[in-house]
Amino acid sequence: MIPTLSHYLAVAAILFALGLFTVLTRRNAVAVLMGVELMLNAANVNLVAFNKFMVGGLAGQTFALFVIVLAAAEAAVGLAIVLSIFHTFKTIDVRAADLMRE
Amino acid sequence: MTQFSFAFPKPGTKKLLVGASLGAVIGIPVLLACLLVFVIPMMHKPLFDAFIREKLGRDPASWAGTQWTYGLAFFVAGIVMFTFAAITGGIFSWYERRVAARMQSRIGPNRVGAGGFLQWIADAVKLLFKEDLVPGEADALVFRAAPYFVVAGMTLVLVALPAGQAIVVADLDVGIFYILAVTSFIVVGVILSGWSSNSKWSLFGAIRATAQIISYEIPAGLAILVPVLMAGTLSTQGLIQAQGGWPWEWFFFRNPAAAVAFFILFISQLAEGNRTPFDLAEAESELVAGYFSEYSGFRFALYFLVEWANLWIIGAVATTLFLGGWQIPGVGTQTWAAVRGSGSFPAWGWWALQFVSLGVFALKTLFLVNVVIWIRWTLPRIRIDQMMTLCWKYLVPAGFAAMLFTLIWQMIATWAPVVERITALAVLAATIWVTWRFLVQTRKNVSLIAHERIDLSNW
Amino acid sequence: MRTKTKLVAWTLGSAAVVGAVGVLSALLSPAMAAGATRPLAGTFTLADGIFYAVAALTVAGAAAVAFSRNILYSALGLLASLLGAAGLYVFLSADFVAVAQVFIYIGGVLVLILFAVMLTNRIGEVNISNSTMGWASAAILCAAMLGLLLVVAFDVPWPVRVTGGAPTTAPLGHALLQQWLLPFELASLILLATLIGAIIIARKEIRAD
Amino acid sequence: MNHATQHLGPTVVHAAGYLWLIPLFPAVGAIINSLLGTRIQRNLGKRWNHAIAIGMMTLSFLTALRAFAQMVALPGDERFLQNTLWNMLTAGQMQFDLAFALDPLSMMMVLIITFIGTLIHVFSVGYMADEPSYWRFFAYLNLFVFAMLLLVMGDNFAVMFFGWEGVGLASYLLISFWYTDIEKAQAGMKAFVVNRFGDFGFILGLFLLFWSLGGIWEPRADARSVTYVPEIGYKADPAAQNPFESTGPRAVVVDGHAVKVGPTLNFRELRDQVVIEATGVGEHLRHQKLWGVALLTLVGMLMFVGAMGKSAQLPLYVWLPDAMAGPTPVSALIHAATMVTAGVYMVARLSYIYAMSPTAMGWVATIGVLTAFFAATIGFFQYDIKKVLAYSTVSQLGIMFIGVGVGAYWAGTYHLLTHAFFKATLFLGSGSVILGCHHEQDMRKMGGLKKLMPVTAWTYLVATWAIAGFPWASGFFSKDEILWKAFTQRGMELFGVPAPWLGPAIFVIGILAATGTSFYMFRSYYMTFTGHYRGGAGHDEEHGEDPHSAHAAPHHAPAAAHAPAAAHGHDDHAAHGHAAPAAAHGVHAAPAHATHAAPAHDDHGHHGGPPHESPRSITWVLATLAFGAVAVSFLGIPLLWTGHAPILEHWLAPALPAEVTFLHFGHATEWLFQGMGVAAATIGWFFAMKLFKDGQSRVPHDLKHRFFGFWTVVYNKYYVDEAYHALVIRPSLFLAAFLSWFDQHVIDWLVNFAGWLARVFAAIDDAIDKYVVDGAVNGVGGLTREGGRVLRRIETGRIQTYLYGAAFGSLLVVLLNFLFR
Amino acid sequence: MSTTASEYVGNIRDTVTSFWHGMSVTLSQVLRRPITVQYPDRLELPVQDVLPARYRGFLEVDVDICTGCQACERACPISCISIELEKDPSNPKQRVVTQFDIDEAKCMFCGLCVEPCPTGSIQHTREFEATQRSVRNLVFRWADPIKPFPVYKVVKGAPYIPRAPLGSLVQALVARRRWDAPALTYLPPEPLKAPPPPPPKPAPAAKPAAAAAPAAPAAPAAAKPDAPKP
Repeated sequence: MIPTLSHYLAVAAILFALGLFTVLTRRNAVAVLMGVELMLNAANVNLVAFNKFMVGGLAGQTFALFVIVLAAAEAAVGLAIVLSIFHTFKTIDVRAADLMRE
Repeated sequence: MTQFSFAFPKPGTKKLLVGASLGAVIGIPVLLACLLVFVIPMMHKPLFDAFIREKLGRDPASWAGTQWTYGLAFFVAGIVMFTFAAITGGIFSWYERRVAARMQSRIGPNRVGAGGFLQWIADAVKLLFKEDLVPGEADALVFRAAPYFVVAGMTLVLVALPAGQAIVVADLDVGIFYILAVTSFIVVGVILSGWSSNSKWSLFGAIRATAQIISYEIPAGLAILVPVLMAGTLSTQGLIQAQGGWPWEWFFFRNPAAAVAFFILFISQLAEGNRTPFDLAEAESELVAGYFSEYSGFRFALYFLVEWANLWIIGAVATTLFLGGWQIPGVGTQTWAAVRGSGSFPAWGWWALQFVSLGVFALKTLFLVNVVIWIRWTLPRIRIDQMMTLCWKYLVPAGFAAMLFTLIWQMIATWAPVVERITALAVLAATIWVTWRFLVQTRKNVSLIAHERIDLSNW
Repeated sequence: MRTKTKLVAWTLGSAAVVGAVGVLSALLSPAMAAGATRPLAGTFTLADGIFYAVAALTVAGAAAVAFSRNILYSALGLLASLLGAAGLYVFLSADFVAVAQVFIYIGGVLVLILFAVMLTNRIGEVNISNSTMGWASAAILCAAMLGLLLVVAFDVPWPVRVTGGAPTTAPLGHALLQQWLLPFELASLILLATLIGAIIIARKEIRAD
Repeated sequence: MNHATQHLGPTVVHAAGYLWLIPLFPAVGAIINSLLGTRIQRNLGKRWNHAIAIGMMTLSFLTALRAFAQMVALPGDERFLQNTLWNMLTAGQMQFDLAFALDPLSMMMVLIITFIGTLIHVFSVGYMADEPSYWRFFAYLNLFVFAMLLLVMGDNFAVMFFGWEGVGLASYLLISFWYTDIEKAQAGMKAFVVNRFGDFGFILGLFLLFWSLGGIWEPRADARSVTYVPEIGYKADPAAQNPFESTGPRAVVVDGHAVKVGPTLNFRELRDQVVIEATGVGEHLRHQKLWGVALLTLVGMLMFVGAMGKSAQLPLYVWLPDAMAGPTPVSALIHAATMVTAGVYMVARLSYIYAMSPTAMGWVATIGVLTAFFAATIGFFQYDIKKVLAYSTVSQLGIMFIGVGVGAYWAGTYHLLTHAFFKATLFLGSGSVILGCHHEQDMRKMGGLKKLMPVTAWTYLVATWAIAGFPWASGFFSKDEILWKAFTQRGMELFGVPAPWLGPAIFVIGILAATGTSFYMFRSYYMTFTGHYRGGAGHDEEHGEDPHSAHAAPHHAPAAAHAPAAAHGHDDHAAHGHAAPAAAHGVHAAPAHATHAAPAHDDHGHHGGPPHESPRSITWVLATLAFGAVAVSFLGIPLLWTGHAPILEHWLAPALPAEVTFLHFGHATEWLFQGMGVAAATIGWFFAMKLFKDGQSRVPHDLKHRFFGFWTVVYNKYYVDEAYHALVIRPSLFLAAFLSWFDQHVIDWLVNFAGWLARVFAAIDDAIDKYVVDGAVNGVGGLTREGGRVLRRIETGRIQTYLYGAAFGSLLVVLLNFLFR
Repeated sequence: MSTTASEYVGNIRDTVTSFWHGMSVTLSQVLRRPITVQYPDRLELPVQDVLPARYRGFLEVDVDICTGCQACERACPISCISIELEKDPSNPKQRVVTQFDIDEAKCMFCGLCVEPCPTGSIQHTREFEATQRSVRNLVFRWADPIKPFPVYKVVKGAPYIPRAPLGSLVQALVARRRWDAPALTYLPPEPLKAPPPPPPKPAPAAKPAAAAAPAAPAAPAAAKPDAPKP
């Protein structure tokens, strides 16, 4: 019951699976973004955990930082796109934006 | 013209009430100080271990109860800090009303207790007993949860906020960054409360407040970078230890850019705390009370608690970063070590000196708190576009300039430390001169009205 | 009250999930089975308890994101999950990353998401629908994925070599400005580009009349 | 006449990497003033506008001086500075670099342009002080200088042609500077259109020359010993494997120097291959004929057509008098000193071409002398001071063309130089007078200004002295040299017929023109500066009602209707339909006031006050130019006086490789001819003095009435404008109308018929297309569409679907990895 | 809108100087004596005596000279006056006022009722203190429904109309009622509640008290202590 690497990986796995589930099932684009954030967080937890338990040094933390930064960037652009979609389609249902489909 | 007599307290006031008030006035701060000084340093691992070893007679490494004791101690410390924040906020609320009254030639609260000192307790009691209303169409869960985010944001700051040489709950390695980070809980709380109230006033207030807070985080962060660059650490205690007790050892005076950064930080904190002149989020004339329009009773009290406890945080952060924190003039590291003694548990003189450091810190902080209150009753509320203009066109560029200047300045200071000393003295002299001029001006303003004299009676 | 019971159920469910994972780990992990550094039934420290609490918070938040009907509750769940992740970072002695997580995710991303939620709905509309689709297939896929990951997490004999514990802020700063300078600068460039791009995408189109 | 070219080697080129700066500075000034000029003027004041312009001009002048210093330091026959910036175009054998070159000739031109240009910029400061769009004026002036520098410094025809057209543009812009006045706008347009006629000829000549240099003409039986074979150059270039690799055919001449032969736009290459006999190109060209006409003659004549337009020769001179509508500094700079001499410069630059064609020489010289005489006669009776000067300019340009036409290239060029100085002085002096007289241009309204405007008067007198051809002022030396050379030239031909009488004839007409020049110039001087002031204390009494509107429509009664000497003198010059006085009175009335309102005239009203001296900036410029008009004479003191060749001739020799032979006469004859020149000047002066000094004599008035018909004809400039209208414009319009009719009725019918035919064919084609081609296409399309309909199911455009694929795929990979490890 | 550099610097300078002066002004205020007059325990005279003469306090009706014309009721913009007139059963020619209620809680002290009063019976006084536990108790009842007062007939030719000293009636009225008196139960109506079964009429003399409250349960016991005693 002592937390080891496997525990962190398990938490990350659950996070990832739930994030994946969110992305797969949600119709709301913002919710999809949230799922992506969850998956990114799972990856981050893995990075830091491996850094702590196996690799050592700072590479894992550094990459976690970069991932955080990129997640922020992704969120900014993603939400800008969501707003743009909302302006265009008056909804943010991901199924709505399919003008290119036909 | 009728002659009125002013006497304080009015003859015939109950002696008991006067005594109780005076007791509260003196007792509460002393009690708080004692709590802080005796409880908080125990949070440090060596001191805590020494405590267990010497007072409880157990070996902290092997005793099973150590961690539980430690947990308990943290719980106590949490309660102490929250109580400290609550009581300070309460006293500030009374104090601000008194100052406001005086600035408007009124008297202010003066009924509950001598000088109305117990007013804040009365208000708190009244609010606690009021009905906790949730608007019918509101999102009840979020509506109830939102104040706790705000309170959490305020309280979490206290973890890394120092108040004395050893009076900091946790001297985090990332202290000031942590303070910036947990402040964002307030944003979440504000936006949730505004949205969940299901009221347009609340939502607009929340969005205004959020936009304001996250905008002003940028100049605040830039301004904080200046002392961080000068100290080379993010730790709050490290920042204070990089300064000294005498004014010319403070960051404020050591670097001209730091003085600018101080003002940037101060203004940004006013904005982040939704203090006048940046209280657009709760602009009564437009938005009733902004994001907490729909709150009442206890939850309303929480918002107000946070608002006034923020006063202390504003002052304390600025003091920590720029005004030398708890550093006592003439007392250096050696003195502290000497007073502490060689034992694992510090000698009594050390504890006494903690009081002094707490006093010094409180003095500086209270000065800034006074300034904040003073500003509130001096300046009118600004428009939202002016607020944004101030942030993005003035503070952010100035913050960048200050940061870049500091980078160069640190090189100069490393190369010739005397430059820094000379600058510090010059800036100090300038500050004193400005203060003197200000006092002269104030004296002139007082005597501008005929027959008016400085009169501090009836406080 | 319905919300209250739901909340309690949620909390208990998350704790159950985390506990189950813990038990699973005890059964599955070869390292554990081999009797590693600390005995399996050793002292359950306060820190361990806090870890499980934090893990439960993370999982509960993630579950809220995944299953909540109201998107704002999803956002709240995301907040909890991110906060829990920050707690995990603290446990992994990555305090700077933890604070950065709080600062950027909660102070930035989450606020952005809340803004987006509010801007893409009518003002004052409390009950924001958050409908789902393809529930069953997604559940199967995610369960498979979760199972696979859990098996990998517990079945692989990770060569554990615990490091860290020292403050990482200053070394991280040095690493960022020496070893990782180019990625650091690139990240800053990406942020700048993102900023401009986001502004351009999000603002209302200005028609050239 | 034997046109033996000199035995010259290839041009030795010295690099001068800064040459591009000389035109750059004015260009920068023009750009700054045109883009930011309004803001500068509004925010910083006009001071900065002219400061920029003048500063740029000064920098340009200093750079030119630097080039001059470098050039002087070189040996005499190596004085050629070159600066290639980059290649702009290569097409076949035509290579077109953006390159600048300076040889002594263009060096002289550059110095004139930048020096006089700078002075005129300074003059404009005072003259244009009240102009609202001050910045525009200086931007145009700088633009002009830039274009002019391109013209003279261009290393090849293309750059030169840029400059050629650029000065046309600048001239157009500046003539119609006050474009709100329709007359002025029309004057600018006229200049532009007339110049296009010339440019058409010029560019035809250029094409012809380019074409003639090509290796199209193989040696033919009838041509004698044509040695030009392009393959020689190719074979002489050992590095080249095929004709495309070599930059062009080359012919080896002395000392292993290879000279490019064949079509070129580059002056240097053209000169080398034409001048150096070893290449054989000169021989080839001389015997080349096109449609039975000597090709070089055609080239020379066509190019001279361009010069006629640009330099205002008969019959294309008509735009120049109208160009006086522009501001006076413009008249001085563009229409006297620089642009109009571009034609002269061009002929001098291509002297080696002209020297090979006696017919072209005769053509140039004849046109020149006719213009000189013709314009001089018109100048006799003009009353508008600027008109007098305009016709004088036309006349002097004619004299220059006599010089370059008869082969005395240096003399023509020297006259160009001297004329630049004294004519600039005269124009600026007239500008000063106009300014002083409150925008009065009619000389009958002047008089006695000598006392009021002493500096102007003296400088004007000096310049008059110079133009009239009195010794020790520059005009004398140049004009006499030209006429002497004309007299001694017997080799010219007229339309292929040798005409040895042409030289003396030109001399005779030229000396008459010189007499006339002296006469009308002194007439203008005496009318303007002597006697008593006839303008009154202003001319409110004339313009009292509304001077602007009165002159905006200057079509009053014709001059013949009443005595022109009557009080209302304006009718006279208004009647001939030119716009200059209207310009000066009407639109331009306001600008000049602040300038001359200096200290003493604070209170004078719209037109009030007596004439007064112009401000310092104007008088200094006048003095400088007048000094120059005298001083440049030392450059051309003839051989006869000093025993050695004139300095300028020596200086220009390398740039003028053509060798033209002249007859030799004894010294006595030369002295005699110089005496004749002085006598001509003296006669002109004498009559002018007698008739016009102090405005006392009644003789001009009587003579006018005696020969009133003649006077009217001459006064109306021989009705040339009207003739143009009848001969050119009306036929053009008629032709246009006819062509329009033809277009509508004949061509349209043809087109419609063709369209009908096409429709018929299209219908047939359509049937084929529809049933044969489309069937195949539709079959393919249908197949694709059906395939796409099946396949697009997997392309939902939804992120979730793809994520399913990705997740299932990764799961599969990991599972497979587990199974088969 | 672009800002030039000088404007930019000027803005900063203006901010600093205005801060300087503003802070100085407010600080000087702190250093002065407050001008607020504390009421009531710091006053030497009764506050009514220092109020201005035309202060509009509670309305007072001198029933002795009330003509029962109801002009004041009509004039009241918010209908806080309600007057009921009946014929005296004993003297059919005499009309009596059975109810003259003024709801001082609603009154906005505009003074419009004072203007039309033909005799000056209704007047604003300088009284303003009538702290009551219930807002309902701020209904001042000038007519006793049990003992209605007859309307006043103006005596023709009388030089003046005798009136009780201004304020004395209100003071008496206020002094008669304790601050913690039980609330009147029949004012105001509670509209949302379903009307309870109509209670038995309390007393034959007790007329329905307020025009607007017919359905309120009127407990006689509660109403009793309130009834103004003449």
